[in-house]
Amino acid sequence: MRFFLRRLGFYLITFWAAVTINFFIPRIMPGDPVSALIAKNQGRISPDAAEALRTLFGLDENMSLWDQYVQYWNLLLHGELGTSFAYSAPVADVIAGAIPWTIGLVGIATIISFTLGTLIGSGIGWRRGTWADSLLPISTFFSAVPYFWLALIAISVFSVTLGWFPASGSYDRSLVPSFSWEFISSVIYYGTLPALTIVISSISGWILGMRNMMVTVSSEDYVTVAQAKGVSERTALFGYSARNAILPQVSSFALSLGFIVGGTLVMEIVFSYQGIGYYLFTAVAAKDYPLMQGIFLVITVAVLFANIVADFIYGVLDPRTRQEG
Amino acid sequence: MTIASPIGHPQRLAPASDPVLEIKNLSVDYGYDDDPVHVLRQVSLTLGRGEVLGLAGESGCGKSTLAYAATRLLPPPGLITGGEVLFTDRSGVKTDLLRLNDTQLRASRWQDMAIVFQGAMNSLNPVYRIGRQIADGIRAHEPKTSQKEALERAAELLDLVGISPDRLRSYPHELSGGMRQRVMIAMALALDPQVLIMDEPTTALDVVMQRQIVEQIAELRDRLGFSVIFITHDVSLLIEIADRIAIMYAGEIVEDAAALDVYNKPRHPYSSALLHSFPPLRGPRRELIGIPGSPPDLSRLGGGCPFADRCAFAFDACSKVNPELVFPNVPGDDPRRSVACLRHDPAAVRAVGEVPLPVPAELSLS
Amino acid sequence: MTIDTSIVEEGQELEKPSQAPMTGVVAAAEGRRRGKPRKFLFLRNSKAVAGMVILGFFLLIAIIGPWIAPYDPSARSDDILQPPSWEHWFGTTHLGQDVFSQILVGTRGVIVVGFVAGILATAIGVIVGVTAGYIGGLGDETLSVLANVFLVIPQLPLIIIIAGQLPTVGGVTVAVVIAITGWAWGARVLRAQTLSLRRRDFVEAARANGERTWRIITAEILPNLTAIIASGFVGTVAFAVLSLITLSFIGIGNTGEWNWGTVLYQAQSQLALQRGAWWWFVPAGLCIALLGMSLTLINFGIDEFVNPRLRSTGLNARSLRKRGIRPRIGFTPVVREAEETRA
Amino acid sequence: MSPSPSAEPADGDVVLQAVDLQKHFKLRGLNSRDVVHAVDGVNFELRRGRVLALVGESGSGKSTIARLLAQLMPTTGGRILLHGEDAAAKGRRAFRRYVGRVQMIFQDPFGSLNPVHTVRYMLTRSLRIHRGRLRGAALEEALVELLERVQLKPAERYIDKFPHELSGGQRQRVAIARALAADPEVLLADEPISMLDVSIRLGILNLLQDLRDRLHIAILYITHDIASARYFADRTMVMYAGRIVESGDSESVTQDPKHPYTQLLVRSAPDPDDLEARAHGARGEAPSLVKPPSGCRFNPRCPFATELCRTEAPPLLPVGDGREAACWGYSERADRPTLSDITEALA
Amino acid sequence: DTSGGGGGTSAKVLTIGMPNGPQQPNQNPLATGSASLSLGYAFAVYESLMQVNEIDPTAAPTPWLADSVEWNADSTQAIITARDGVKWSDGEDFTAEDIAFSIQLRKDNPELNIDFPDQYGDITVDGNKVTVNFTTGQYVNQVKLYKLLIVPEHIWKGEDAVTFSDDDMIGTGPFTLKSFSAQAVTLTPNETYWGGKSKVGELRYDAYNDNAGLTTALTTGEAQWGWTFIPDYESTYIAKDPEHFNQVAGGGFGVDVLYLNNETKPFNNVAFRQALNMVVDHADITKTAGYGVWPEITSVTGLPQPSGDAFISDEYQGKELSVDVDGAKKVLTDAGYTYDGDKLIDPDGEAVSFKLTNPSGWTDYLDALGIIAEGAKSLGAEATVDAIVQDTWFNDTIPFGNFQASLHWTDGGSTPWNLYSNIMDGASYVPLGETANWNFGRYNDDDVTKALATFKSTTDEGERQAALDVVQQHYVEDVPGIVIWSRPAVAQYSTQNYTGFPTSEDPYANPQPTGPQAALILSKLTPSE
Ligand SMILES: Nc1ncnc2c1ncn2[C@@H]1O[C@H](COP(=O)(O)OP(=O)(O)OP(=O)(O)O)[C@@H](O)[C@H]1O
Ligand SMILES: Nc1ncnc2c1ncn2[C@@H]1O[C@H](COP(=O)(O)OP(=O)(O)OP(=O)(O)O)[C@@H](O)[C@H]1O
Ligand SMILES: [Mg+2]
Ligand SMILES: [Mg+2]
Repeated sequence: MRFFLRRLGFYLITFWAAVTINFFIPRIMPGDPVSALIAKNQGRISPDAAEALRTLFGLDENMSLWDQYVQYWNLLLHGELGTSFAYSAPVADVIAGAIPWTIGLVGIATIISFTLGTLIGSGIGWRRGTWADSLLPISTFFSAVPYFWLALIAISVFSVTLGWFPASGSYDRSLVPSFSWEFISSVIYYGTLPALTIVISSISGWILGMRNMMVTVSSEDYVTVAQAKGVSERTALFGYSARNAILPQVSSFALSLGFIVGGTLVMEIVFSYQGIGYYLFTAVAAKDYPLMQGIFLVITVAVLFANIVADFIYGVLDPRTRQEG
Repeated sequence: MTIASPIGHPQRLAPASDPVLEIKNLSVDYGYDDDPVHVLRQVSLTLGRGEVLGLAGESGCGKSTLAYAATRLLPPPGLITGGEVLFTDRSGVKTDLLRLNDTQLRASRWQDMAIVFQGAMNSLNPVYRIGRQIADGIRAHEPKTSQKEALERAAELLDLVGISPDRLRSYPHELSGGMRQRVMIAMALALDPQVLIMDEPTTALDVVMQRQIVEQIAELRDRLGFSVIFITHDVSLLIEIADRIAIMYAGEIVEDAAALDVYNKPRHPYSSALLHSFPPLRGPRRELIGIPGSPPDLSRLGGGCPFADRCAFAFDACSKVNPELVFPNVPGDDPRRSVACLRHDPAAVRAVGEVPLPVPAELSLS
Repeated sequence: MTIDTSIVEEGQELEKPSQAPMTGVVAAAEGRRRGKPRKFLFLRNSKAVAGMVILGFFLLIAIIGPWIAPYDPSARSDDILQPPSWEHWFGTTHLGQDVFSQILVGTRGVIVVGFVAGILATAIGVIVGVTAGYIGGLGDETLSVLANVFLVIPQLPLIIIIAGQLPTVGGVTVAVVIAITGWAWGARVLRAQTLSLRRRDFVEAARANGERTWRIITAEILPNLTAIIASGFVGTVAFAVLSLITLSFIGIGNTGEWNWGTVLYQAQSQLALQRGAWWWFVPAGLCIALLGMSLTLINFGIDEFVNPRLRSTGLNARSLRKRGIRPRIGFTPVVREAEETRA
Repeated sequence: MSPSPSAEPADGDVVLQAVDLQKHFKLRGLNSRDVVHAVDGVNFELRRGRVLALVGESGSGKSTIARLLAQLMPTTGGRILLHGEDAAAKGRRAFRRYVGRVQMIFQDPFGSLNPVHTVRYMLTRSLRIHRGRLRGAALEEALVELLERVQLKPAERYIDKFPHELSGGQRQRVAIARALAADPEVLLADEPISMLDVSIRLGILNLLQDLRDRLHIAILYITHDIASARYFADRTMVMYAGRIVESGDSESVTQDPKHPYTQLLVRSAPDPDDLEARAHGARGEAPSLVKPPSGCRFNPRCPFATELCRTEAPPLLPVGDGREAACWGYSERADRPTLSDITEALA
Repeated sequence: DTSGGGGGTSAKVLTIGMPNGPQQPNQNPLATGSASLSLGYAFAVYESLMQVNEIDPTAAPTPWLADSVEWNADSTQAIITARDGVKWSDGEDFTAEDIAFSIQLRKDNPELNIDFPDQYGDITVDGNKVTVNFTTGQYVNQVKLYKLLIVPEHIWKGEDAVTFSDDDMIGTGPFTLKSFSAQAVTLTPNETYWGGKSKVGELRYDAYNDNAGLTTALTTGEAQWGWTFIPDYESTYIAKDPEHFNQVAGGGFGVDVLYLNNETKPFNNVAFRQALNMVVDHADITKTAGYGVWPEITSVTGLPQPSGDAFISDEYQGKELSVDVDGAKKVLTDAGYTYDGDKLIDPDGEAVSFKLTNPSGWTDYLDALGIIAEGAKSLGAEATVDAIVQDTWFNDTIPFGNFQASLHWTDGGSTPWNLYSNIMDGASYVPLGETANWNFGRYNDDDVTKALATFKSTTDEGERQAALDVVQQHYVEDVPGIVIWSRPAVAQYSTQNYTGFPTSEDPYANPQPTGPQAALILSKLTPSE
């Protein structure tokens, strides 16, 4: 319990920190976003409109920073993320339209990659000194390749040259989103190449991590005891070695999510995938602060949430965490 | 059974009455590369049925390696490079454990021979309840047993070692060190094995707890009749509990004799020195000598006796020939004991053209 | 990315298998036991050596690249969008610029940013991590929460956001941003390690002997953290390189300085992909992957150096199989080749 | 009370004294009111040229006492007197002066020497701290002298080695040499031999014995091996769960233990010379120090325990010539328990 | 007036691609940034008053929702006659009230009036005529009035026109909204369209994330109509399917111009500006940096051709730009410049050097700057290309004049007025350090300022050309900036499914799908065999 309480406290702090960073991003940057917006629209925004925008972003000069901060929190807690400059729509709506795609693509691909990578890693770690070891250099290579570059290559090979997969988009544009099989299969078809890219470039990390953990755990006495007990190879591998080696994997899963999300955002751009990454990118390019802030917040919250889940799973997997102080 | 009978040496050693485990000329290397460390060199050891055999020696002399190699549990880069490990089952059939394939070996494990490791702390899977871990072993060999039956058996086993059966649902970290060690013993006894190898099962425990565990083992052995190989570097403990003691030094057995014989009439200079290294708790304060120097590096052994550097009785021949186990050159000794010392092996000394020296008084007590 | 696994949360100091608290010299000692010379043990690790060689190669290019580049990377020529040839090893761009020269010249930018970011982040990480680990108590709690917050907050988006807002984005600026957001991992690992070192007897012994605190930290603790610091540094460099390239690729922090990301950016904006100009984006990508791989390999080397259990079995799989050795847990191979060697 | 400089202090003079020493560790976390009662009300003296052994099972608080005496952690009660003066060091200088007189040796020679430093570095540091800026030949001479004092001869062979290039025994000697660099009056040896091989333990004990005799150092010898206490120590104190349960001269404590716990301890230790006198059937484990048993902390395991033992903690009672035991059995109280032979009581 | 009616409607889909990224469900045809404007389908649903052929600004506009628009002499009043027989797609009649209402919306909501500065006066309706008054003369802005999209009063009344999301899209145009998703919007023909039901069976507007995505879609034929900058379009695009794929460039007066900072060194010296102008290799810039997509400027007046032909003053007819390094050097030395070896030294004795600044990532601009820098180097001046952060460029560099030379675009329009005004109008002059709206190079010449004002307000053709002559003369002689290429409307289309798009032979309209001309083009499309 204490463990979970501590974690909860930590998450609250992190959430607070993320919101605060978010609050300060537009404020610490040189110039203010409204002037930037005015400048870019060259005379199209009247001074009145500018004033209104300032108030909207809480950039009111007459307000103390603290009041702005309080107001920001107030708005946030009411689910109010502001209005996007670039899309002239509520940020919450913009994000709501994008986030399912990102979660669908990145989430599923990451889970696949984690599962596969962990399995392969267990195998390689368990069978050291066999042909499986030769997977390691390949893994190292792929773990170092930037996601977006792999995406470029994948498009060039599988879309442009071979024409097997569409090069861009999230589903067949002639379809109207619905819960029909046709639409879902199209989503899967369109998601295959991006997902494959994510899997290929992130799997190596899991393979290598799990392999190292397996190697370490395999030399633990309890694994030898399992073998001495004559349990089946499967039990020894999964029940004893992998079962323990996976614990650190789970916690690094949570930690590296932020990293993976970062990588996939850029990949989304390459694949014209209508996820959060693309919006973040346009928001940054357009200095669309409300959208930028909203997206960053959402990503952070999502990563935090994934951390909570991973923590929970960890707690379930490792009885020692449940120990009372 | 013959123990590595050296050429030209007339004495024969009497066979153990009813061997259950015979380790013959077992050799073990560490490292798969061109430059392996020869940790065990042609070690032979026989365990009689129902016997408690103590294995003593300094840290790093290869005690654990021997135990692991005999069960083929040595982790990489350990490599068994030769020898036999013959196990005789209750009906007298001998099998060489080193020639079994994986399936046969797996089937034989725990049934025939169970092992309790050095650190009980790490021998239990931290994420499973202990009941399940005991049941795992049972069900691996008796697949027909239901989990429930297996857990019932586990409860009985816990009871056997004096732990309340409701501890079945505990995780290892919830148990104290002594309890964990008992759980390991209970687990080892799950399939009523004939041989129990215990690698320093009490080293991490307090004397009081050690006493409790040791008593438990003795009592269980009396009841169940298994044989034990008990590994420790606490010779005084061994003298108490073992029937026979084998002293190891630098990857070889240097002396193998009945427990009290080792204590009262050591034949090897190392055994003798070892016995004079710890102060007695009671009785007269005896003179303590200790052993100068430190154990040799196994990867840099020369041709001679590995103990020669530290030995008070070493002579020229000791640096030339590595002694083999022979019957001690002391009249009236138990014919089943053996020692690896050139003082007891004039034939080997002569074979390298040196003049044998007599057995010194310290090594020929009676 | 290699994720160190062991440290999950400060609250749980469990016996974690991976936490082989071994330091460089101890690990070296491990090597000596096997009768190998102690010095350069690290360099006996084939992975580390491969990594060092590749990294060394890129370092060399970073230094001499601009001099040995056959062309001015920005100079146009009439060979527009030519595939690789003897004149242009990596082909040319839409302006007839020599891709090979761009890569050569661009190496410096990548390496400088990587190393500056690595050094800065490592410095922050060492200061925060070691302080937190050594002082303990409330200060520790605060610093580790700070580090954890930075760990959980997605870095790359933050870097993109910050770098995207800065008025000028030179390589060093990017490095600083990366360092500011990327120090936490090192700090966390260092903290955990310092924590365990602090309880070690030799630190206690130094205290019991009346050493000053700063001396204990610098002379007793820090040298034992070298491997971890090095590995953190290498990891951050890899991350910084990737971040820089990502930033350049999406057109942020791309101020005319050549780096591999700029090359990729140009290739992408000139539709190299659609135009079949593979030579435009393949070399830069391969260089990134190679550099990243070399860093990962070095980290592997460090890992194996520190944690001997990870060391390879000494021979490659094929020659082991030839000798009939199948290394496995719980089934020690029996090979009777040495049977006859002793009488 | 400080010794007059003229009079050469004699062996047996009290050097370091612990008075009602107490250490309670705060537990981290929410229930911060819980404490670990690691050491409670411990009194003893370390005398010049004498060895005092502190024996007890794991977790009984032995190391904590050593650390308290070395001032590696603050006490939570009681006082430490050095030559009769309160030694609670305030400020760095006072602390340095104190550690110059009270040095400590750790259990694990693998752990107590920093693997990254050579023997030379470690000894030089210690010399510099305690003897000021030594340089050149003077330093060299001091180093050689130190190493020879711990029988690492010839010194050159060891001086530039790293700890891992030395064997366990050699390492422990280096650790001792480091402590000796301060010319201490007190040596706190926390299980100095328990991590060493049987064959080399004796060498270290003999070395310490030699130091005691030649340098007249007062030694606190912490061990869980009661036999070595008998061999090496002049007096022996037995600890159980943070309290001293028995003290007296080593020979009589080991040969004729008074406290039931000491008896159990002595009877449990393997002893090939006396195979019969073994305590059989002992049960139970050391108590939790967070919620220690009320009364005598040994009462849950003690076969003689009565209601008195469960309610009131026994003080150390005199049980003979210079001997004390904290057991109600030796009191004059009417409701005291009746003691008999522990081996029989348990069987 | 249209070729509608007859013939069957094909079932094939015409896909239109735009590189604007996924869209929010906002169909408002008036608010910038809405999906309908961003992707352009607003122009298939809503229509404008008149069709203007931007390619040929001199041609008379084609009546569309307005039968006619009549202007008074000083262009301060327009009388619009509404077309009869037009129905909104919900069946309501289209009336002059709708026109007045739509214009009134612009007047009331400055946010919606970004293209047409708020100079509206009274707006009144009389039968089928709408009278729109202006506070100033709008000769140069007439076209902008014609292009306004008209929305139905009965739907929009009472809505906040700025935030109204207009989900049903009731318009007069040839298509109606069928479905919307963030990636794609489909439209089906308006059965009751006044011009006759379209032969295009379905329109789909696809949102691609960026140019690369759209280019890929165009080259694979996934998108059949769109506009994006395709480097080396001949081989990248057309070559993929030469039979169907086309790229056409419209006309118009939009150009990109290298602004020279007339108030700082080295460009405060007219001789150096002239010299630089003489060494800028327009042909190379067009070919290399612009891949030939942006037509080359050949006239010394900087006017794009053919749209500008009619406006070139007699003096400069046929005078073409050419690279003349020696001539340029002579101009310099005549003006007191000297050479130190190869290095150009200005009359103050300082070596000439300057920076060419543009946002990083604007590759065609940067490439062009590179070529210009090479030209400068041939004069002995040290020129470097400085790629900076886009935002800095927008917020700081350009408005405050913190640059020496920088590329920027100009407004289009139906006359050269915008082009020249944007470059050199003293009316837009502000001192360095203050925010300039145009004339970023701070050129200030009273004659030019007066001439531009005259051109804007007078209705007399001769007077207008005379004013333009003055402006052109100063442009050529003072070189306040250097036009580097024209930037006409460019579009790519595939005739796979439909034909009838504007071609270079028949440039009947701006070929892009995002503009009021879309309704006109759609009406001309017929299914291909
Ligand atoms: N993986 C390995 N590689 C090389 N040498 C090894 C390896 N593992 C063990 N050794 C060496 O093998 C020798 C025997 O080790 P083993 O563990 O059998 O000793 P032991 O007698 O059980 O010692 P202890 O009493 O400390 O448990 C030691 O010298 C050790 O250094
Ligand atoms: N820093 C600490 N915080 C909390 N509890 C502690 C701390 N140090 C020691 N303890 C507790 O104090 C008690 C005494 O510990 P100590 O190390 O003194 O025992 P010991 O007798 O030296 O045992 P060992 O023989 O195992 O060395 C133990 O229960 C231990 O858990
Ligand atoms: Mg062992
Ligand atoms: Mg201790």
